[in-house]
Amino acid sequence: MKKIIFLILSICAFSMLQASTAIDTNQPSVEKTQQSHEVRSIGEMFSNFYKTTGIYAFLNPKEGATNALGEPMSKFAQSWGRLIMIAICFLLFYLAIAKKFEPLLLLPIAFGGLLSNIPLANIIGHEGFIGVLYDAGISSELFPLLIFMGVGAMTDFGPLLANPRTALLGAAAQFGIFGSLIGAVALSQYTDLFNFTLQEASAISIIGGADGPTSIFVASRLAPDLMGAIAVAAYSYMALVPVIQPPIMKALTTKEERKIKMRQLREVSKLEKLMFPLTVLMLSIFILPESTPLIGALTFGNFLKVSGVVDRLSDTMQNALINIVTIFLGLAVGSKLAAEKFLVADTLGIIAIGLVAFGLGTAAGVIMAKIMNKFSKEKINPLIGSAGVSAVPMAARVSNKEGMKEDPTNMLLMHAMGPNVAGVIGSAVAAGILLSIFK
Amino acid sequence: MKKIIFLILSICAFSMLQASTAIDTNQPSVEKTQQSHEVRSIGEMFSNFYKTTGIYAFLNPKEGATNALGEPMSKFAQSWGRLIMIAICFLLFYLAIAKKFEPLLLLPIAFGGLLSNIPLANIIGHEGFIGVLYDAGISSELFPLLIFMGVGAMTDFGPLLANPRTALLGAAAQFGIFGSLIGAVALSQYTDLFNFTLQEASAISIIGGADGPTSIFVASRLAPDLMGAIAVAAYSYMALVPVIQPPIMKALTTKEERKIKMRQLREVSKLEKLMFPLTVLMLSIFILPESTPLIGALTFGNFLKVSGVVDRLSDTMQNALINIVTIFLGLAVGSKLAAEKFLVADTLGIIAIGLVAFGLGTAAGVIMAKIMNKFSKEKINPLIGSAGVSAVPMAARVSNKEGMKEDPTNMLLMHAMGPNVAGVIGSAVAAGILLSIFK
Amino acid sequence: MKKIIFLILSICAFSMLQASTAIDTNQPSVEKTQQSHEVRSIGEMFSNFYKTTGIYAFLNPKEGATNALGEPMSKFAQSWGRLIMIAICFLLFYLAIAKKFEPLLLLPIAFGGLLSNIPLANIIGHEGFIGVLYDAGISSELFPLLIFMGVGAMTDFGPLLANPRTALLGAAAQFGIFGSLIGAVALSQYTDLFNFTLQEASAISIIGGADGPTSIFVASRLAPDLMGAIAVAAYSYMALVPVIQPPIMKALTTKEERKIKMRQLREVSKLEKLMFPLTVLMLSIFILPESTPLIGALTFGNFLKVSGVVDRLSDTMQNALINIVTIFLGLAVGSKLAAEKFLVADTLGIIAIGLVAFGLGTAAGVIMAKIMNKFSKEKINPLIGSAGVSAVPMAARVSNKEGMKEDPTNMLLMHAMGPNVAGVIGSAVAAGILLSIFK
Amino acid sequence: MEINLVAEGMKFMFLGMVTVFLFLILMVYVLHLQAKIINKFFPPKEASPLIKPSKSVQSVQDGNSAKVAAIVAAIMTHKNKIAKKG
Amino acid sequence: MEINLVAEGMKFMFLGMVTVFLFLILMVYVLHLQAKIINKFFPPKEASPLIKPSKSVQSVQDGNSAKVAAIVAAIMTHKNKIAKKG
Amino acid sequence: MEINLVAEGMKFMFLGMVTVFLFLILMVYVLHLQAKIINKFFPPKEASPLIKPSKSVQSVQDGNSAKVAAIVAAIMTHKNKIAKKG
Ligand code: NA
Ligand code: NA
Ligand code: NA
Repeated sequence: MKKIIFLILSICAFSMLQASTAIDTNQPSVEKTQQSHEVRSIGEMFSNFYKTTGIYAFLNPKEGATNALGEPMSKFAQSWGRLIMIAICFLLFYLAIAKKFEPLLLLPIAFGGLLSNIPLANIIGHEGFIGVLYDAGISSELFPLLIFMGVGAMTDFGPLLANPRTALLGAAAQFGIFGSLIGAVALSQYTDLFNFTLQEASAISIIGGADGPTSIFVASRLAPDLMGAIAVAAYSYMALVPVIQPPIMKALTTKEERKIKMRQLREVSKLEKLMFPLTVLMLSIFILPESTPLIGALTFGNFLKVSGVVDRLSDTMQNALINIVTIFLGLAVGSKLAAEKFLVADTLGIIAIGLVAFGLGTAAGVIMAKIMNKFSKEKINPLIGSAGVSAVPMAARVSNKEGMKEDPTNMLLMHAMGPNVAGVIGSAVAAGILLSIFK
Repeated sequence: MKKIIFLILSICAFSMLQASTAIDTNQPSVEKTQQSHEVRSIGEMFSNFYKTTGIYAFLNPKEGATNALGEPMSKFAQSWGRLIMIAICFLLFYLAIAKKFEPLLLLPIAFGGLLSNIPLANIIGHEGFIGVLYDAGISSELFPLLIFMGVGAMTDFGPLLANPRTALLGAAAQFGIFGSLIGAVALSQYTDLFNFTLQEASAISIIGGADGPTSIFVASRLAPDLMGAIAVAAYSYMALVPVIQPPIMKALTTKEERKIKMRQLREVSKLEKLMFPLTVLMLSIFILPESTPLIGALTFGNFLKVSGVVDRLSDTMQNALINIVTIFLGLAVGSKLAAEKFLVADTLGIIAIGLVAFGLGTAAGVIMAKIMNKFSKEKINPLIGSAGVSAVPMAARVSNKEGMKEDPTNMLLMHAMGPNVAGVIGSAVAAGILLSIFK
Repeated sequence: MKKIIFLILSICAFSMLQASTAIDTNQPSVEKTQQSHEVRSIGEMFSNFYKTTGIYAFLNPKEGATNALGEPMSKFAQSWGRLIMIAICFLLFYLAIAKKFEPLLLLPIAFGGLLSNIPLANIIGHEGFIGVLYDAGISSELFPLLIFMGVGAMTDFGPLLANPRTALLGAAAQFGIFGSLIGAVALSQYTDLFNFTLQEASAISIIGGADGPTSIFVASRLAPDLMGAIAVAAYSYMALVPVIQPPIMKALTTKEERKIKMRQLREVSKLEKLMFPLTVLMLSIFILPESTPLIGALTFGNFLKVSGVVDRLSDTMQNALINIVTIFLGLAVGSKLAAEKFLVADTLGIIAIGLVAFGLGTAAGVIMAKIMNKFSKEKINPLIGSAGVSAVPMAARVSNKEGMKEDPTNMLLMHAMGPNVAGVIGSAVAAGILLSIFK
Repeated sequence: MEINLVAEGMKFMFLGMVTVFLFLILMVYVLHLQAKIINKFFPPKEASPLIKPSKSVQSVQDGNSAKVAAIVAAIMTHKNKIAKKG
Repeated sequence: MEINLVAEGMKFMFLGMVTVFLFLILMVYVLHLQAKIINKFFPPKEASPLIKPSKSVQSVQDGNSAKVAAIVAAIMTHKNKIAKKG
Repeated sequence: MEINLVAEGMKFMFLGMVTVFLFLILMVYVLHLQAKIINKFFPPKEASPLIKPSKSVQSVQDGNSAKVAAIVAAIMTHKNKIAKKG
């Protein structure tokens, strides 16, 4: 056996030698020249090497330097800025791992942020691997939509179909978006610190939709430079839903209201579930084409799932595809955590507005439920109103938990899933409106 | 714990403020200006909003408008055309779900078609997400080839190796391709309604190969504008095999012929299966390099599978990879269901020619089996001739079913798999020939 | 039911006819002209067809022809060269399947090589499917980094954490890289056959790192034309580790040394494992940003795994994602096995240098262990030194096997995993240094 | 000329909330109508089971109670995959 | 000058069918030859089992009869995956 | 002027080996320090098990001995996936 291999290898060797001769004689040979390489002494080499270290780069920021994308970087951003951002990424790791803050997206985003603050490595440049992912999936809006497909394939709209009027709670909660839009423009107009354009304010306000992919989608169109802060704020507050919502919910409801029991949900037929994504998509087409990339992706995923005939596609959407895209999207969004993008006063404004947005949305959902109870015999427990902000399924779980605090036999979970998934649609509609305004 | 978080957040806030100051003073600041935004009254805003709705777009088609790719659209295509296409997509949903017409591809294609007929949303433009998928995978021919890899990894060529001469049935069935090519050019020459070029006629005729990815591959090279109709026709007829083939099979065979029992297939050694993809590829290289992208992809998938040493790659090809690509390919091909592409007389011609092609291929396979029986002692049941059209494995199942109708003990399934997989190779060869002609 | 379908189809047909009329009258019609097609007699067609066969292309090489990328090809490369390369690819298949030489990468690479040597098919051109994969994932360095992510997600750094000083063995083994760099430049300087630039010599020397993705990453930056030979050599020698290493290990150690038993590894806490990837990444950032794409990808994968909160992402990285990328990377690297790239004298040099590199690295690791034993009370079995070359986990298995030959109760496997994984980091550092020199 | 941003924002809010509500109210009515039509013309054939708790909802309730179910589901999923490979 | 499309089509058909048949006939002969060579020089070592019904063929026959087999296969597949991760 | 390639190569080697060793020695010290800090301030809470053989290491040892474990792992993995889908 070994002999055979040896024989074959010898033949290969011989042919290659012959080949190289053949090439030498026959081919328009390209004379290889030593590429530019300056001869240096050992000492110079070490000192040159030192200049390519991260330590040197942190200690010696340069005036007029640019980042890997050719954008100007202040000396502060090159030195302390990057170090602060690395610390912030570590904080996000801590929150994602120890506090379970939406780790599926915060971990990749924060790691992408870490990699994006490395001096000299050009990872976010158009040639760097995160830059390549950004260009492939964020500029083109592909990644957030693929995530939305997966979300659609994972979502059961049954509870909404069983009790459609809870969709109004999901509508009311979008006040979080538009209320914070007012907040953002007010900050711009009445303070000197912030100076958001209307486009930027709109992108920021979508945080109130409590829907990560929607936020990223809108930010990529209206305010790409703010995307890092918007994404981090959106996912952080989604994770903070169990902290932010309960006090607001309690403040706005009475003990009696929180004890309201709701009628058990009716059965929903397979055909109703099958028609649902098509119905929603048709409404979007007729009323708000601008929202159809988002709603189209969501309903596509859901339609494949409920069709029941393409389980292998639906299964891949919910697993391999959404996981791969989550990794890529996270890293790519993380590139907007580069110091020169993130460490600006705007970020503080975004974080503050985001908090307000969640509060407003929660309150609006609860109040809407109370209003509906005024006009209807069949009472709604206003605790499920807060689930209208989306943040599926945390917000619905919060409603359930608060309800059980008052009456441990009162399972609100399925009832809260209705406004919860309606909130996803509502946010996509709101996004479509804002996009259509700036069209 | 909360204190620590608060402390950290305060430090972040402080740094950011400092950072923003630093930036203000140190950095070549880019003055942000309010982006162009025209101030409008509430009334104007609503009326402007109305103009961005789908209803408005359907009701008010514009002369000289273009689609998202900059191609001209007639007023009809902008209004009724889109609505008709949406209805056709619903029809395809119905066929895919209720009638199980190849749902794996028809569902994504039809949903892609639905999304491609939305006014104003630009989903099929080079910036839209379906346009991005199209540019990434169809223009570059990547997606159909990846599907073919997965098909290769799923296919067992054992039955063909056990009885190679059944490959001739797969050859004969390609008459479906070339016969319908004649049909297409005849329609062009003798009617005024159709005006296919030779390239277009060739792309259409590949429908007769009963092989979706091959059809898409050839259409992407020779007639991209007809791809939507070609893909829909190819997959629809593949699904209709159990309806189209039996009458033809019965008409061309006698009761005795349909009862012929075939000798049990011999064992095929692992080594034969291992050499098979390489043998086929080498033949393609020597005879028909133009077919090697298709045959290369098919044999690559099969080679990984039969090698037995890279099961994890073969497994991924058969599952995650082919599923992801199927979703993307479906959506991208669906973009050719846009009204301005699909609602043309050509589509009717394509659908008619496709039906003829399937019939011709089926008949040619059956007749070939009868001819071979004239010259050979070992008889072939002519019912397996129809399986030569490919459409793996439906066509082989049809052969089996028809055989069992005459004699319930006669299992033709494995025998029919031979011509069935040979038909896949035959179609790829035919595709290579047509591509080489127009090279 | 059938009636309904018929009805619907009739309506469709009618609308399309109407549509086509509408288009004829309303739309700026683009007159379709028969695309250029020269009418030929049957005889001419066959002779023309013969000119598109592979046989013709092999028999009739043309002066001044170019490959699919527009690079000049000698007549030898067009004819015998391609046939020899096809034979070499078959040899690689044999080694991968019968001899289990790293089949996961060698099979796709060799198949890619086979497809890349097909005349006329243009598969490696910018329009061909392998060319598309190359442009998407190798030029952009994305694929090797994604592989590295998966490797990180699969690797357990526990043994290294339990006994960190074994990392020094992984450092010493990098002498394989730099020693063979000297070899490569010496060949250039003192022979007329080889003429490597310093960049090329550096890219070649990385073979000594025994790490496929790192080799490909560096080659893609410093010497893309040599990538085929470098990748094949790297993976082949990685597979040959059980053949190359044992004689060197025996020659450099005494029977007593080979019998040294090492203390059982201490427990490593989850927190240590969690901090490890971050620590390594921070060191890279401060000392060697140029290595951070590689180290960043590796530690990202490992961090997701050890975080324990994103198992679905880590699982996808280790399976679907790495498998898909392996297939794509293999095919794309295979495109550098085109005759005009591979059949040059350089390839022989690369293969020879690669062998030397593995030997040097192995020896350096073993010798380092003996040196450390001189200065430390706790003895290291020098057999684990050879594992410092990386080639995870084969090199560690070889250490284990050789140890058990002397003393069947002496399990060195876990001890050898320490230098083994340190070798991966060491190679990435060495790669970073070489890249920083040529920056 | 300076734009009054807050005034613009108020207009956006008005337009936005009106449209969101219109959209979802319309959806509610269409869904009601659709449910009626479906239950009238395509009533579920079998004695329909209660709303099948879907996967996503299962995960909402912490799925500790039902290990056996999960095991069966795992195997079934696999069986499906294998059966569908052809 | 007008091209006679049908005439061209006939030529294409002739060229095409001849080549398809040539290709597949050649394949048949090569496969026969290959089978002979392999069975002469590399005969299967063990008593070879019947043609193993591959996955794709399994799916052709509706796989209802063999749930147990599927369960075992599911578990085995998984075991493989896990074993191969290293 | 001709570059003395070998001399350049020697310099590369010197710079390279020094840096590789510096990097990994530094890593060793940092890991030692880190281990000390972690074991002092965050000692493992439960009676910690032996180093859990991870998947990759499992595959290093040929995993024949542990079919049952693999089956359980397979089912657990699945259960995880399902539980996490929400
Ligand atoms: Na929302
Ligand atoms: Na066919
Ligand atoms: Na190494």
